[in-house]
Amino acid sequence: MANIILQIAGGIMLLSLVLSLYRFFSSGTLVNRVIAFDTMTIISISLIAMITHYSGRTIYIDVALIYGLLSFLGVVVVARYLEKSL
Amino acid sequence: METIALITSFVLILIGLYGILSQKNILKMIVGFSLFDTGLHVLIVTVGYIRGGTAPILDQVTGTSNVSDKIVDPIPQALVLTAIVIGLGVTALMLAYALKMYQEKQSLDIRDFKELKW
Amino acid sequence: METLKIIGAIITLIGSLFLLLGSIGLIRMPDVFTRIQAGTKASTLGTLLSLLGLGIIYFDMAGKIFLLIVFILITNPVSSHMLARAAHFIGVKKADLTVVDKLEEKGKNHETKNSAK
Amino acid sequence: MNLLILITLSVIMLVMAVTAVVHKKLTVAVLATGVVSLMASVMYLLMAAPDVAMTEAAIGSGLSTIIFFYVLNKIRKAK
Repeated sequence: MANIILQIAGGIMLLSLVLSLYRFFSSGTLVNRVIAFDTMTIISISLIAMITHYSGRTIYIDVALIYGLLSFLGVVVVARYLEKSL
Repeated sequence: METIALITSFVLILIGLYGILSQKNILKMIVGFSLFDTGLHVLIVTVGYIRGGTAPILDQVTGTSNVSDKIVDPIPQALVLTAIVIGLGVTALMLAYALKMYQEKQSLDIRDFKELKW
Repeated sequence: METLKIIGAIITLIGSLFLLLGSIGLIRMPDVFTRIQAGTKASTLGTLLSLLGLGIIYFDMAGKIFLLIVFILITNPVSSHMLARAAHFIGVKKADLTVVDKLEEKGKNHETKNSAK
Repeated sequence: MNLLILITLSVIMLVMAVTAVVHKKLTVAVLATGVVSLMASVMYLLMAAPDVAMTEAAIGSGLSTIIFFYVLNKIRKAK
């Protein structure tokens, strides 16, 4: 029972990953694409946590730990680049 | 499962090669090189994958007896781990050269640099 | 034990529904600032809920998951704040429905300081 | 389930790689390369290589994007 619910949750996460890809290609300014990139990083952190459950190794959560610590750097650099103060 | 990853990595390598060969802008060529690098890393990791194996880190799941039946091959992973870091160094070196070339001629087009032709 | 697992799975399902809401908001919202709000706030809540559900299922990961929740709560609003600030300063067009812009009213002082530098 | 995740990641990776090569703007190409690295990191995790996934997440998606935007900023200043 719990496994089936968790698989449905993983499917919904994949669907939202694909839906946020739509914003990358429509409406051309750079800020919109950076928003899509930011949302995709956040979604993939929880996708990594779900892969931890599917493969049954609890050590995979360390990857999500590293990613949650470092993923905001890219977005901050793009924001400073847009603000012309890098 | 390995087949899909192999096809993906091969197409990625081809896209990167097309980007290196067809673009005129130097920075776009470096982007193509970066894609080529990523595809090559995925290819090497996929070659080391064994169906049904888990990560080669010992804990309660793998146990300590007959470990080699349960884990994947750790050698390609160690090779790729080195290759990623070296790839970052190569990319940074290429970007530094591109910056120097831009300061020399005020242009990023590869057709403006004719001194190296013979 | 089984009921605890089902409770954790349902919390994870609610979290993934919030992630789906976040990306639907990313498509439907009219301008940049509302898109930043939808894409960051809903996604942060969704990630926190799904990690919390996994922490209920696996008790031995609970320490690492607590650390991960703290990291996400610190880093994620920082990035979206920087992005919204940059989008405001480069003059991204706002939607017609915008009623108040406090940074615009307060921003004369800041802009003169920026241009003097 | 792992197969479904792998197929979705592959499709996103290939679409982003084509975008990175074909698109005219440099900033969009660099961002698309970052997305390719991000998807490759999750794919390494499916291929049972968490150490490689950690390194790729830190270097490929974080540091590489930072270096590219640093150089783009330098070129924009020199113009």
